[in-house]
Amino acid sequence: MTREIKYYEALREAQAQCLESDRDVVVMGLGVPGPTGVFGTTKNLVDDYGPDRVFDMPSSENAMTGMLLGASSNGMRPIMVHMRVDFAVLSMEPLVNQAAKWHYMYGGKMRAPLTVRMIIGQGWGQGPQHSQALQAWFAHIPGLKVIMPTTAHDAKGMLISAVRDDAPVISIEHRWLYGVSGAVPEEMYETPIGKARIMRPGKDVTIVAASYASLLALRAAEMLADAGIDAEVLDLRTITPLDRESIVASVRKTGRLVVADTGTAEFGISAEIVCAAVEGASESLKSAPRRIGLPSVPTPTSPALSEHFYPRAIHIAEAAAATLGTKVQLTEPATGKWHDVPDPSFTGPY
Amino acid sequence: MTREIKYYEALREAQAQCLESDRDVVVMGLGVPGPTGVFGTTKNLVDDYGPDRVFDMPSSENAMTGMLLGASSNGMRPIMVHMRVDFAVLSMEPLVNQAAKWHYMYGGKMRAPLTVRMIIGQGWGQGPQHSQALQAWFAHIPGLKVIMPTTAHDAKGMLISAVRDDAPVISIEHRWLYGVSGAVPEEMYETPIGKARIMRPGKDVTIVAASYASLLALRAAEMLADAGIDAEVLDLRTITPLDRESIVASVRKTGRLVVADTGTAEFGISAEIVCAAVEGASESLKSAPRRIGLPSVPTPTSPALSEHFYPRAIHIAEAAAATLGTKVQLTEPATGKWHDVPDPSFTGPY
Amino acid sequence: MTPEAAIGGNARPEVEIRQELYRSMLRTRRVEEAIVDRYAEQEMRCPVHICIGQEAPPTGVSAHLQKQDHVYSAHRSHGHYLAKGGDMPAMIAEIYGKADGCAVGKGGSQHLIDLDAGFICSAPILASTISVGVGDAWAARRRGEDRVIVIYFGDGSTEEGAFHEAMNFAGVNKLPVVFVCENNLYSVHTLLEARQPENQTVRRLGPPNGMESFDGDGNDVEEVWRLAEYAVNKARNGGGPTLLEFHTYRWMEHCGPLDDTHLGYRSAEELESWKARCPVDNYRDRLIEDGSVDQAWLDSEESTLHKEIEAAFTAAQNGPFPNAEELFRHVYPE
Amino acid sequence: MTPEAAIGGNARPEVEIRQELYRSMLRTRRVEEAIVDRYAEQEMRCPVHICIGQEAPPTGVSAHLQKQDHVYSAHRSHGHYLAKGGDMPAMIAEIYGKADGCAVGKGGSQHLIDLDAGFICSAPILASTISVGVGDAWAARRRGEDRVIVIYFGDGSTEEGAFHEAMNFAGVNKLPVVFVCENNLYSVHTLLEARQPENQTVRRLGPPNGMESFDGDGNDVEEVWRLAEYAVNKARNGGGPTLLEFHTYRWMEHCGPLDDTHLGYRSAEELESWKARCPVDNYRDRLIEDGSVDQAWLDSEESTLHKEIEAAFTAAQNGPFPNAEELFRHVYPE
Ligand SMILES: Cc1ncc(C[n+]2csc(CCOP(=O)(O)OP(=O)(O)O)c2C)c(N)n1
Ligand SMILES: Cc1ncc(C[n+]2csc(CCOP(=O)(O)OP(=O)(O)O)c2C)c(N)n1
Ligand SMILES: [Mg+2]
Ligand SMILES: [Mg+2]
Repeated sequence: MTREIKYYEALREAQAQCLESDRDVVVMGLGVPGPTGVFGTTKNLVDDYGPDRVFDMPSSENAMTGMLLGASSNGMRPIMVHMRVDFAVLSMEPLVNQAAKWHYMYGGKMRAPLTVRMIIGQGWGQGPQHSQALQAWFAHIPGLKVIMPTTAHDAKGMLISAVRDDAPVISIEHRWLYGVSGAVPEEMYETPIGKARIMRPGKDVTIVAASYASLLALRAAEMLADAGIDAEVLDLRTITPLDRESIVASVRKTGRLVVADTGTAEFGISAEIVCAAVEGASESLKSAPRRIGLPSVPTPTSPALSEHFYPRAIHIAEAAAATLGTKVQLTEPATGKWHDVPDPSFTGPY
Repeated sequence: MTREIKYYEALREAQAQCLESDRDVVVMGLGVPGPTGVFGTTKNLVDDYGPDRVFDMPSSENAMTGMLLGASSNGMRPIMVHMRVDFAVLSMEPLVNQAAKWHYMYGGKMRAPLTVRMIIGQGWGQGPQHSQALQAWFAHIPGLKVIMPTTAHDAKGMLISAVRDDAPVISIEHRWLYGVSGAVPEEMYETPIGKARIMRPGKDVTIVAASYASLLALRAAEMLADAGIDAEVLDLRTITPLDRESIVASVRKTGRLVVADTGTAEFGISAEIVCAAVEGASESLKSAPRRIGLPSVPTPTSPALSEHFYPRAIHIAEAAAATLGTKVQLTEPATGKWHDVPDPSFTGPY
Repeated sequence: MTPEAAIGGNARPEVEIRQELYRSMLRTRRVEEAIVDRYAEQEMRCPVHICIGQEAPPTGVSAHLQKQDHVYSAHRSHGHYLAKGGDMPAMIAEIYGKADGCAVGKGGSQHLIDLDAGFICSAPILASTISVGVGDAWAARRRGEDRVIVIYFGDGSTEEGAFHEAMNFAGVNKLPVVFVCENNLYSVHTLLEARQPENQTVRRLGPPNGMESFDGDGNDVEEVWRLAEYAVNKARNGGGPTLLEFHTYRWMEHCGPLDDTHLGYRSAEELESWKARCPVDNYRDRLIEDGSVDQAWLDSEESTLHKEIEAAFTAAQNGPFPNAEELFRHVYPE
Repeated sequence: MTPEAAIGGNARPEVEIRQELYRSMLRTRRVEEAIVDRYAEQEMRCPVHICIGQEAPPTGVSAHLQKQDHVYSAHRSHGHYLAKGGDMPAMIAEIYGKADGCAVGKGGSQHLIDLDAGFICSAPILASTISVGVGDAWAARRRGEDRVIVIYFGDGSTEEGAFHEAMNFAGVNKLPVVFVCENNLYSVHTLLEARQPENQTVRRLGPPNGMESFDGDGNDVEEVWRLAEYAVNKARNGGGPTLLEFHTYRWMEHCGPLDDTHLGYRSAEELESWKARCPVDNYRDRLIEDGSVDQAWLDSEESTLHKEIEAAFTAAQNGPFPNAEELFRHVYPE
């Protein structure tokens, strides 16, 4: 019988095991050793591993990233945590100009085994500056690896892989996955970076997604199944290096593609995934691929607006049905009064 | 008889005319009032408009961007200049979290008529940290406008449009265009933001490009013409808002597409352009679109490596020929010994 | 008059000003309490950073500001907005995400604005509005407009590089800015000692950036008033920027309406000791004592305020949400 | 011994150390001159920031460093690299973009590295390596490794917010770092006055970040040597970081091999007055005068150096370029 734990617990366990097994692992970030422990993901780690290894920082996102970069090229394997990717925007210089190019520009002599966890999310009026999803930025930068695990299992395994990887890895975690449970082995294990996973096999249409969008894709697949459409859901798990083969293989099989992402669609990661299919499987494509992502609008705060801003599973299902050209009746399960919380039990703020 | 001036002179003239016609225009940046005037583009402007309006700044890219944002929402129309986009990476926070969302997040009450000129480029060992091309980042952010003029005419007209636009506009200028001459009217005029332009009409294949890549595309079209292939070159000029109609119209006409960009291809702007075609003209596409951009590698410094890093016109021509499926003989005009300078008369450093 | 002299002396404001200072603090207190009381109804669906305990700095500073003066704030902005004369019902509607909100519901509590009142903006990225306010001051000078810019921020913000960059530019250019740091000891749950050099105050950061700096009791509205008078007048008269640091304390949790001493990062005793130094109640007692106000005046203030606040909440709760089309408006200015 | 005492007194290094200081400065000078002489051949196809005139700071600092100590630099790095014992032929080959370069040609002059010598890296984004060096110091402490970290930067870098953030963290954590600012008055073509508060030195930024700071004559290698002795020893003995500022002057154009007084941003007189304070020649004269060296010694140094440099340039020019496949290596570590 496998144990079920929540996504945030899986992240915490991954960090605890990394701290336990490697003295050079440290975890740093605003609120990391604090009482709420970054939404529980670092809670009480400081009790077991001490304030030298699990520690807070000044609100200095730029230099603290550079600091850990320097630590990482001198024997450490640091994990940095940003409660919101919007704060990490201040650290683009050390991440992008430096860490990403660290190994390359010094002719292979330097390494930056740095893992940066960045939380993205939506809802409860996070608004324009607390809910961006910038995976496309990191994916565009050669030298970075970008992971977006969807399940608790992968959250643990991929974070462990990230910490052990000698490249800088950006881990993008969607808050609305934090409360989702899944089977997670207790021992330490790695989920490989760079391999997508078929979450649900199907033959009529491929839905490629990542992170919270993969959950939506699964729900969409259920709605589609009810309407007699057999969708395959490919969970990317890693954005770069992108697993083009898996995308191409699935599209070759189904001939149809929908891409779902939690970020802005325009110039976003979904565009690259469409290209991967078009470049690798154009002869198999029976209809034009479709993308589901955010419209090109800053995030509105009011729940009355964010309700129309965020796509839901039904929108993915509709897009998938449209690639088949068939008119089908899709039914969205009843939702609560509010669309701005992951589930009705949720109470703000966060 | 129209006057011919160089691209950098056109930029300078645009700024001079904006300074002349509107007291609220100012130009700020490292080296702006200095003796070399940002590669000539701001040279001597300080003599005519004074050090209050044409001025240097501390090396504080973040706060100086915020500073001009605040000035722009209080009556000014500032132009900020970065000699290299790599330095502007330090200013992502005020640009992306703030300026881009300024109008939206305050319910339309604030405006940020700020223009930020960022120079990109290649060659002469600029290397990993002095030659990035991050147009894809800006294009991904709702609320920003991104322009990449190719000709001296558009450089002037679009910069004037940018200064007069009430949205924040990022102007991305390729250094290798600076020395290229073109017909430029002496009077003040606007080239609209948001409209692509057919640089060369053709019927066999569409090459969509921007900035220096558009020049390469034109050269590629000549090589193709010699081989009997009639390529259409669509110069984007604006990245966001993207002129999807022009892309779709051209692809509808030719049925084939190559996209060329000066940035990294993966997760770059070329992916969105392919999507625009696939989403808008899939039924017309006779073969899979192809992309020409930089490989996913940091920029190497050695000329022996950068030679293989940067695509040339011949590569665009080859891709275009490949979309036709025909085997043709393409001839690249003789190049100089070095590929790391815009023309052989060039002497380093820069 | 140097501020030291002002503090050293016991120069006090006129009675009407004392009443106004008290009224303003009380108003912020009661509005915040109303948010706290109703937040659990789950109708204010955005993060709120409550400023109870920190009412004195914006009150004492705003007393010297004119309408054309501009104020910038960060995440804990309600008090700054209200003290500058920001439209209270529009703020409440904004927190409720309603169409009548000061940002049409697009911004929420973290993006308040009232241009008519000279409250320019608040934003929840640390230190981010500081340079914006500096640019406002620069534009004012350049366009010959007469205004002073006040920029509020917390102790945590001073760890951001952007803060230092903005201070330096303001100092070099002698801009008409008053930088106001509300030092409440904590950045979320982290004490100052873990983040900044020991035995130093934020005030230390003025001189290296070419400006004077002072610190004072941020729970004593008259001390704030005296320091602000000096700094605002100096800015208005071309004397350049000043950094003011006020020592104060946040009563509620960092974000949200609750008491958070159960978290353990601060003790209930510490909180109680600061509550004993309540800026509102102590000032009330002082004004009663020195005869500036009496119970009848206090009662009437409370009752006026109560009605105003009830009306604002009722209007906000009953007001319409923005329409769906509003989502796509304002991406680019028209 | 406080550094004031050290400077106040006339403590001088032993004769062998004096010789070594001179030898090191001379070596940097001659290497830079060789680059200057040959740059017009257009075979060194990358930007070069020549440090002629600024040889004393890295020389005086490195005299106190051990092999395991680590050095970080920015764009004007040749002198820092050479003074720490960086492999000279590998640097020249790197500038020529050759496979034998210290970064396999991938970095060029702006990305020097010699891990064996403890020269960790240089990079041309202002202030960017400062926090990296601080992290190195933090890692050393954490792993119980005994080393001192020296971080060089120019006066311009101190305007970057990242500099302040890094300094603050080093100060709060009392890390074993020596921050060395080479203040050459200019950032490219812009004088310090336009960028930083008037009548202040960079040295002012130590205390607010919880560390001592000193400034001294950056053209007097023995003054550098005395100040660095204090700071390096303090760092090594757990005394925490120090900020040292050295006043010096760049002779050549900001980037490239030429004289640039024709640009007008600085006068030929100003340049001449600094040339009269040449750190290399004046020290030579002093050493001759006090009998530490004689003409024969000087001649032999020059000739050894000449051969070494000629050999390095010949090797670099004749060495192979990296192959095309090298382009795709090292994106991710294997
Ligand atoms: C750039 C950035 N980093 C981190 C945060 C998360 N954050 C929000 S408020 C806060 C604490 C700020 O402390 P302080 O400035 O002292 O203000 P206070 O909350 O005490 O009023 C932090 C760290 C943020 N909003 N922005
Ligand atoms: C972030 C950033 N902004 C701007 C530049 C452009 N730049 C290169 S060197 C330089 C001057 C630096 O002056 P200083 O730090 O005093 O060093 P110096 O050149 O005088 O040795 C500038 C502005 C840069 N490299 N990085
Ligand atoms: Mg605080
Ligand atoms: Mg300098």
